[in-house]
Order: sequence, then C-alpha cells, then structure tokens
Amino acid sequence: MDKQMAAEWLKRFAETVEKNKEELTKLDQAVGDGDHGINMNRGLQEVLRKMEEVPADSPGGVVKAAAMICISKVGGASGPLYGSALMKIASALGDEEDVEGKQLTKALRDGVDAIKKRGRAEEGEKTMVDVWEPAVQALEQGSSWQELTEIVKKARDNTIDMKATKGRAAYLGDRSIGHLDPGAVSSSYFFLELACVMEESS
Amino acid sequence: MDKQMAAEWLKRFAETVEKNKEELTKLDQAVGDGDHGINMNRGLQEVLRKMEEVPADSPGGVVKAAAMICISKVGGASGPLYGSALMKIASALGDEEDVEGKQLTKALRDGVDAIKKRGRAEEGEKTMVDVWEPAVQALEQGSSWQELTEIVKKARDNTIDMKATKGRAAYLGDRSIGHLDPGAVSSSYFFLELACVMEESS
Amino acid sequence: MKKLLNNVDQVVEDMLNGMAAAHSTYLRRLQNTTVLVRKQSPVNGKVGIVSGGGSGHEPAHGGFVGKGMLDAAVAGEVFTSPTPDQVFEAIKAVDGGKGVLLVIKNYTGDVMNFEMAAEMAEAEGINVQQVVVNDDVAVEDSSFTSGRRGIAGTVFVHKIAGAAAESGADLDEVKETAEKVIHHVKSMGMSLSPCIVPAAGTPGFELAENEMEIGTGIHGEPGVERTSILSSKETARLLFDKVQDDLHLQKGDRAAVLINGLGSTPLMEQYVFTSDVKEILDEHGIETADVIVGEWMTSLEMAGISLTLLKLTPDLEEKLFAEADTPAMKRFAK
Amino acid sequence: MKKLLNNVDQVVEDMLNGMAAAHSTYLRRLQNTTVLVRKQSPVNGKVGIVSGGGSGHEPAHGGFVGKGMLDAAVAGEVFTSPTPDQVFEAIKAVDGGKGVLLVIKNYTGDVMNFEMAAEMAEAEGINVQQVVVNDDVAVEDSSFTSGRRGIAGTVFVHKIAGAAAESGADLDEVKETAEKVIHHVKSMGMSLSPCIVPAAGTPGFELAENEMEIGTGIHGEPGVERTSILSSKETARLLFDKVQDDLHLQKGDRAAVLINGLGSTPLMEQYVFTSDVKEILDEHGIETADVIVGEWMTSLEMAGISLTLLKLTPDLEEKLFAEADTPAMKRFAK
Ligand SMILES: Nc1ncnc2c1ncn2[C@@H]1O[C@H](COP(=O)(O)OP(=O)(O)O)[C@@H](O)[C@H]1O
Ligand SMILES: Nc1ncnc2c1ncn2[C@@H]1O[C@H](COP(=O)(O)OP(=O)(O)O)[C@@H](O)[C@H]1O
Ligand SMILES: [Mg+2]
Ligand SMILES: [Mg+2]
Ligand SMILES: [Mg+2]
Ligand SMILES: [Mg+2]
Repeated sequence: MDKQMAAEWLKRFAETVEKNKEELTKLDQAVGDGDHGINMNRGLQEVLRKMEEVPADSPGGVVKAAAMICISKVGGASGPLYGSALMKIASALGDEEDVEGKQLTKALRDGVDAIKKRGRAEEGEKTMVDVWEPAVQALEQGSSWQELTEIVKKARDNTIDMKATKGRAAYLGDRSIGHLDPGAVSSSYFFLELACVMEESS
Repeated sequence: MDKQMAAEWLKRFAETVEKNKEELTKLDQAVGDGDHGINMNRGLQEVLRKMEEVPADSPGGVVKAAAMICISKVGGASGPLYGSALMKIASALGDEEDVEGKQLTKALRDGVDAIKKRGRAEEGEKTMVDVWEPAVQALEQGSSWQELTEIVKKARDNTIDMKATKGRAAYLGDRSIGHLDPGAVSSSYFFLELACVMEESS
Repeated sequence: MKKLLNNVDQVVEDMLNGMAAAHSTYLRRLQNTTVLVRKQSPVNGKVGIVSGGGSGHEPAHGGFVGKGMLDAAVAGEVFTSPTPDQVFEAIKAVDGGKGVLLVIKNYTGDVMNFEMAAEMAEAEGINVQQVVVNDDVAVEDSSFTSGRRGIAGTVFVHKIAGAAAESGADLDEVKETAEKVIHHVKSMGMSLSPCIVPAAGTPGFELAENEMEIGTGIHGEPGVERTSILSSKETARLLFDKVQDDLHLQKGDRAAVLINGLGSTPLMEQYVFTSDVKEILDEHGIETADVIVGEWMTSLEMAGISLTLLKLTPDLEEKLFAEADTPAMKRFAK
Repeated sequence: MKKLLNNVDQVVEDMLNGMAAAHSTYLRRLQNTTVLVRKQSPVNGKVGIVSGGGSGHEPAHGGFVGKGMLDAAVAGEVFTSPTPDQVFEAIKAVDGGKGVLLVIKNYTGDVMNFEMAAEMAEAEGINVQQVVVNDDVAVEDSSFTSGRRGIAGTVFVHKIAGAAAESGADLDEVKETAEKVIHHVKSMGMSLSPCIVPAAGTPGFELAENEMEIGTGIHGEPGVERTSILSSKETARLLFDKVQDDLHLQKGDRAAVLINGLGSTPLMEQYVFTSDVKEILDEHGIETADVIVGEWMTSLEMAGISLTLLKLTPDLEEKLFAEADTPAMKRFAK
C-alpha cells in the first residue's frame, strides 16, 4: 500500500459514510442516540479536506492525519475509538512509503487492540469490535481481500442477534437485540473499502 | 314565571351548555382561547347542584343564586359578564313569587345593560351583546316567545360576519370574521331555553 | 393529548399543592383558595403586590412570589382568569396597611374579575390600586378595542414594582413605577406549534410542518399572521422591528431584554435566538444592561418564543437590579 | 422538524454565542473553543471544576458556570460528547494552581474523551482528578457493562462539589465530596414524546398516543420499558420505587428532591408530579430539606420528567445550601 492507496481507502470510507449517513443515524436512533452517522461524517469530511490541502508522504502519514482529525472532530464514543485505532495503526505503519500486506495486518491488530483497550470492550458486546476483531483475525490467518469482504459482512450482520453490553445500546438490555450496531456498520465500510482498494491494486 | 319555571329555565340552559360544551370549546379555539364551553359548564353544573341542595323561594332567588355561582366559578370574561347580568336580573325580579312578562323584560334589560357596562361593549363588536341586545329589544317591542326564538338564532348567526373589537377575538383582527362568537352562542341557549320554558307554560 | 397529570379538572389544584410543597420557604397556599402568598404575609408597612391570571403560564405568577417581587399570585383555571372572590382573598391576605397594587394583564376577563375584586376590597376599606399591562405589540392599539394584551413584559413590572414596594415606597409611588415600566416595555411573540388546554384535549390551532404563527399570545390563541418558517435571524429581526416601531430605542439607550420560551422551545434554540437579537441590538447601538433568557411566562407546551424589550431609565435600572428572592427569579444585591 | 435556528450545523456555535451574550457577567467563551468559563478564570487558589458533555441538555452545563458551581463547561455537538482537545482547553483555563476536577456523566464517549483530555493535562503537569456520575437507576448495574448513565443527579454533584471548591477545599477533598454525592444520589426518568436531534431531523423513537417510555435517558434514546400512559401519581410511585430500591431511604432521613423537566413538559405538570412525589415521601416519613423543580438537564424538546433523590448528611446539606450564583441556579447564603 502506498500513500495514494491509503488516501483512496480513506476517501472511499468517507464517501461511503456520507452516502449512508442517514442509514447510520437510523441505526443509532434504534439503539443509541442517533448521531453516529452525523459524528462520523463530520470527522471524515474534515479528513477529506485535510488530505486535499496537505497530502501526506506515506500511508502512515495519511492515517495519522486522519487519526488526529477523528480525535478532535468526531466526538462521542466513535471519535476516541476510531481516533485511537488510527493513531496506533499510523504508528505501526511508520513513515515507510510502501507497506507490505503483513505489516498492514500487524498495524490493524494494533488498531483493534487500541479500540478494545479504550472501550474496555471484548468481542460479543455488540460494538465495532465485533467487526474489527474477526476482520483482523481473518487477515492474520491469511484470508484474501475477497474473503475478507464476506467475513466483514457476516460479522456486521452477526451484531443483529447480540445483546449489547457496552455503549449506549447496553441501556436497552434485551431490547437491543434485533438491531445492527451502528459502529459495526461504519467499521464494515472501513474494511470493505480497504479490501476494495487492495483488490483493485493487486 | 314562578320559581319552578325559573329553575327549569336555568336547568335547561345548563344542560344545553353541557351538551354543546365541545362545540363551544371549538368555537372559542377558533377565535379565542378554547375555554368558553369549559368555563360555562363548570359554573352551570355548580348551579344545578346548588339548585337541588338549596331551592330558592322565588324566580329572583333562583337567578341570584346562579349569579353568585357564575361570579365565583366561571372566571374568564364570561364569568363576570353572566354574573353581573344575572345579578342585575335578580335584583329587578326582587323576591316576588310570580313575575309578569313585562317585569321579566325589564329585568333582562337591566341584565344586558350590566353586560355592556362591565364589558364596555356595544352591539356589533362580536360579543354576547349581539345576542342579548336584539333579544331584549324584541321583547321590549312585544315579540312573542316564538318570534324571539327566530330573532335570537338570527342574531347569533349575524356574529359570523362581524369583526371582533372586544374580547380575545379582537386580537385576530380581520381573521375573526367568518366565525361564530362563542359567547353569542351560549347566550343564544340562554334565551332559547327561556323562550321554550315560557312557551310551554303559556 | 399526552400530559402528566391525574385529573384534568384537578390540575390547578394539584399544581398549587406542588408549588407550595416545592417552595415552602417562600410561599404558602391560602386555605380553600387558589392563592399563593408570601410565607410571611402581610408584610407590615409594605405595599402589597398581587398579580395572577389563568393558569398554564408557569412560572408566572406563583413563581414570582417572594422578596422583591409579588406578595400574592391568584391562579385561575387553565387560561381562564381567576374569579373576584379569589382575588379578594389575596388582597386581604397581603394588605400590610399601606394598600395593595393589582398587576393585571390586559385581557377582558382579567380586567373585569380583578376590578370586581377591587370593588369588594374597597368596600372593606382596603386601599387598592391597579395597573394593566399591555406590552404585546402584535395587535395594533386602538381606542375602539380592548387594546393590547399583556404578555411576558409583565415580569419586568413584577420585578421593578416589587423592588419599589420592597424599598418602602407608598402605594402611589409603586403604582407610578409600575406604570412607568408598562410605558417602556414592549413584546412580541411567535409560535411553531400550539398547545392543548387539558380540559379541552385538542390544540387551539393547527400549524402545518412548514408554517409558523406570528404574534401569538400566551393562551394557545391563534396569532395575527401565518408565514412559512423563518430562521432564527429572520424571526429576531421581524419581532425586533415590530417592538422597535413602538419603543423607538435610540443609539446609546440602555435596554433590558427578556427572551421568553413559550413552553417546549428548548433553551438551545432560545440561546440561538438570543445571539441573533444581541447582534441586532449591537447594530443599533443599543446597550443591553440585562439579558434574561428562559421560561418566564409560558403557554403550556406551546413551541415558540417572545421578545421583550424594556427601555431603561436610571431609576428603572436600579430597581431591575435590586435584590429579589423568589422561586423563579433571583437577584443578588450588587 | 420545526426548530428556531439558522443552520443545523452551527447550532452549538450559535447557542454558545447566545449564552455568552446573555450571561456576560458570569461567563465568557474561550476563543475558538466550545468552552464557557467563569468570567474571572482561573480563580487562584481554588480547585477548578470542569464538566460538560453533548449539547442539547441546557441549562446543563453552561448554565451552571459561576460562583459556587462550575469553572468551565465544555459543549460537544448535540448529544455528542466533546472532544479531548476542547476539554483540555477548559482544564488549562481554570487551573488556579490547586488542580482540576472533571465531573463526567457516565457515557462511554464522555468517559473516553475526558480521560484523553486528562492524559493531555497531566502530560503538561496539571493535577487532574475525575469523578463519573451514574445516578440513573433505570438500567441494572453490572460489572459486565459500562454501568449506569449519568443524568439529572449531576446537578447536585455540581452544586455540592462546587461549594466544597469555593470554600477552599483541596482537590482530594473536592473529589471526595463529589464522590459522596454520587454515592448518595439516584434518579430515574420517563418520557411521553421523543426529541429530534437537529442534524438528524427525525425523532429518536416513536411513541403512540397512549404510550409512555419508562427509564428514558437524556439523549432521545429509547428507554428500558414501554407502558400505556400512567397518571402522575402512578408515575411518581413507579419512579420513586425504583430510586428507593437503590437508595434505601429510612424514616427520618433527610433528602433533597430534584424534579427535572426533560424539555417540553410544562411546569404545570412538573408541579402536579411534585405534589405526588411529596405525598409519597411524607408517607415514608422522609424529610425533604430541599425540593428543586424545573428544567435542569433537558433532552431538547422531549416531553417527560425525571425524579432525583439525594440522601443528605449534615455536611452535604450544608454545601447544598451554600451560596451559588450562576445563570441557572442561584442560592442565597443563609
Ligand atoms: N465501549 C465501547 N467499545 C467499543 N465500541 C463502542 C463502545 N461504546 C460504543 N462503541 C461503538 O460506538 C458506536 C456509537 O458511536 P456514536 O454514536 O458515534 O457515539 P455515542 O454512542 O457517544 O453517541 C456504537 O455503535 C459502538 O459500535
Ligand atoms: N368586553 C366584552 N363585552 C361583552 N362580551 C365579551 C367581552 N369580552 C368577551 N366577551 C364574551 O365572552 C366570550 C368569551 O368567554 P370566555 O371564553 O369564557 O372567556 P375568555 O375570553 O376570558 O377566555 C366571548 O365569546 C364574548 O362573547
Ligand atoms: Mg450515538
Ligand atoms: Mg375563552
Ligand atoms: Mg379564557
Ligand atoms: Mg452521541
């Protein structure tokens, strides 16, 4: 992955979130407070602007700039979570101009670990972790980008039947069952767009 | 008119207001604050209770008891207006056990004058005066009870085209045109029931 | 109709009990009446101030009973002026020997009922004066009509006449002060959605999703004009212009601003509106001595807002900032 | 969606300007931030208290900035916790050398963002402590979850920790006081209709004409249970029972009561509810040292109410009644 691909990845992520802003909002209204789409979009639009203004020199640089913006613009639960994840991913990518698949996977592992630490969440709690963890595990086990796509979609849909025990949805108890987790959905975009960009370049 | 007839009159008035409470409320919502039916009904139900508990000895006594209750239970604009009118009517009727038509008409004149004084209103301002004044004038000019009925209905309907310059409807300016005045409607019940009771006894 | 209550016919009764329970250090309920009076009433040697009106405008007027504002508030049924006997009870309870001022909002019903009460009190030898607040510029003034309504500007009358009374002024002076406020205070409101009188069960008017009502009063009554929805800035300008037409504030004048939520308009929106009003006042070079934002005279759960401007003179300003301690409005002595 | 505003994306910005304009004697806005701080900040030799959270809860928290309560309030977007950089700015602005206490409502987002800010501040050598308010008993507590939400009980934390700080206590003492309040305060709410986040444009949930939602939070989020509409009395009993299950007030205990309108529930209904709550407390022989009614922590224009009970000890009571002078809450020194 080079800096163009990294930029393309985050650009597509931002675009998909924008396109699905209302959808994310609706999902968050059902189990949360209805701002997930708004929060993510506010931050990612800023990421787009920043990438145009000050293009970074490396994939790590691209991700680091996005991390800073997520932390200072997204707010809510998703801001620090995406922010911490991207920050750790950026650290792991360093300032290398071209990043190998293996290194990317290791960086994503740091990312998911950061989310779990910040959010004190494990798999099965109906949060974005339920997409991040299976996605990263799949890559660690050598799945192709094509396979990742399926795994991510399945992981996302698996949150429907879960009962939330972290995040706002947890306040609903059993009533949280039967709904997709909004953070899992936005995270699915994150990995689907990554897979897409990687596939196209391969 | 004897005390039974006076009691029957006010009883029917109360019943008609109760039956048309929602109607009066709707009329008052259109040009006022939507409480005319509620106000009148609150007072008149109390009048009914009082008449059962402590029957009065004369038509004047019946009306005086109702006046006191209107003043202390109805509130709003209609409370003092009906209250003052009934009070003056009661005074004019005195404690005679049987009241002649002429005397009743004179008493009703005192009533409408009291309303005009309290409310500082004249005919044509889209208020209850627009029923009271033509009704009393008709009686003064020797109309029959049957004729009164028609005159009162016509007077009531005439308020539709008037522009209000007194009471809450005045705040609507031209927008008050095209609606019946709620107080004119309740006043029409007052005279229609009187006519009914007098007709039946004649 | 979705309301938190027990019995529509008991709602004023229950509310008064709640107010007395919540504010027992300030006020008490006069037994068998709908009157709330200052805890220690009458205050000897002080002019008593009585206000009131229909219920549904809370905190007005019960919330203003206390030091530096009202001695008593008389509550009528929802949006229905209280009856003379109740007002009379209030007058008797607060007369501390220096007479009583009635602060009446200009509605036919209120004026008539308070007038009848004043007649009763005078018959008993109590010195009663009255002022009628008519700050709402929505409707053109005219000697043919019953004139303009009293709305949120009444709060300034309570505050400033209350300060005069508290400082020991006699009845004529207190009345004069109140009249000076009335002369200098103008308001205008608008609404985005109507309210429901509990006993009626249906809204007083209907507004489409893209409509707002200009010049709405505080009784769920329709306003004077209907427009498509305006922004806060446009609304601020519209209301300011109407008020200013009457008040003629000049550059350098000092004014007090009262921004009044009518019921369900969140403070968030009220502050947005405040910011727009401040901008307009700054443009005109009008100095804002005081900006009061919140719910002061509501119309049940109506959505909307009113803007009140009070042109200040040094004596009015001094009294505006005098100490007050009531459930709804508190001012520290400077 | 019918709201009085200019631009949904600017609503917090505009609101903060309005608050600063209205309350300029109390507070000022830190330039280029969403932070409101006490006019004279930092107060030297006083522990600084910073709170905040998503906007849409006004007067919380900006309305509580002033003497005897908060030194700063950090505003996030509507219902979205503020970002760490903003909280950090607030911390720096109010540190008067005795350190800063963060009062955080227990939401994952708030906790994480404030935590990150605390890390930043500590890196700059500022002594920062934090407490997390979790008074909402609607959801069962559990060590597996992120625990209970912070709702209106937070106002008592502000008031009482604020009094401790004002009296010169050091950071540990102020934190301890805050934690004692948190331990003794429990709340629960319900709603009759939802609210609309401006940028979302549609309500967070829907309720039929005959339904109410029990255990609703302050973010337009659905509650924990839906029932047919209850009377005020039934609602009071339901909420009291839930709160009492946790608080175990005994006969003779002294308590402070906070009845909080969530947005569009008129004061009239709030007082009806107050009367019902008072009756229950009397039945239980619980003494009410203080009853506070009104809008303290709202959820935009949601209709509903929450009940908060604080079990008092002599030291908490003393601080509860200590002088405070903020835009939204004022207490005269006794
Ligand atoms: N403790 C947590 N750990 C991991 N993810 C979480 C946690 N809490 C919330 N989330 C994720 O954040 C999403 C909600 O984000 P958002 O709506 O932007 O913030 P907020 O909940 O503060 O309104 C949830 O759908 C969930 O995926
Ligand atoms: N000044 C007045 N003179 C005569 N009648 C009046 C006057 N003002 C109002 N009314 C009558 O009172 C009626 C309204 O009564 P009601 O709704 O009970 O009182 P309110 O207007 O105080 O709510 C009006 O329809 C009108 O007929
Ligand atoms: Mg959310
Ligand atoms: Mg009416
Ligand atoms: Mg009325
Ligand atoms: Mg949120």
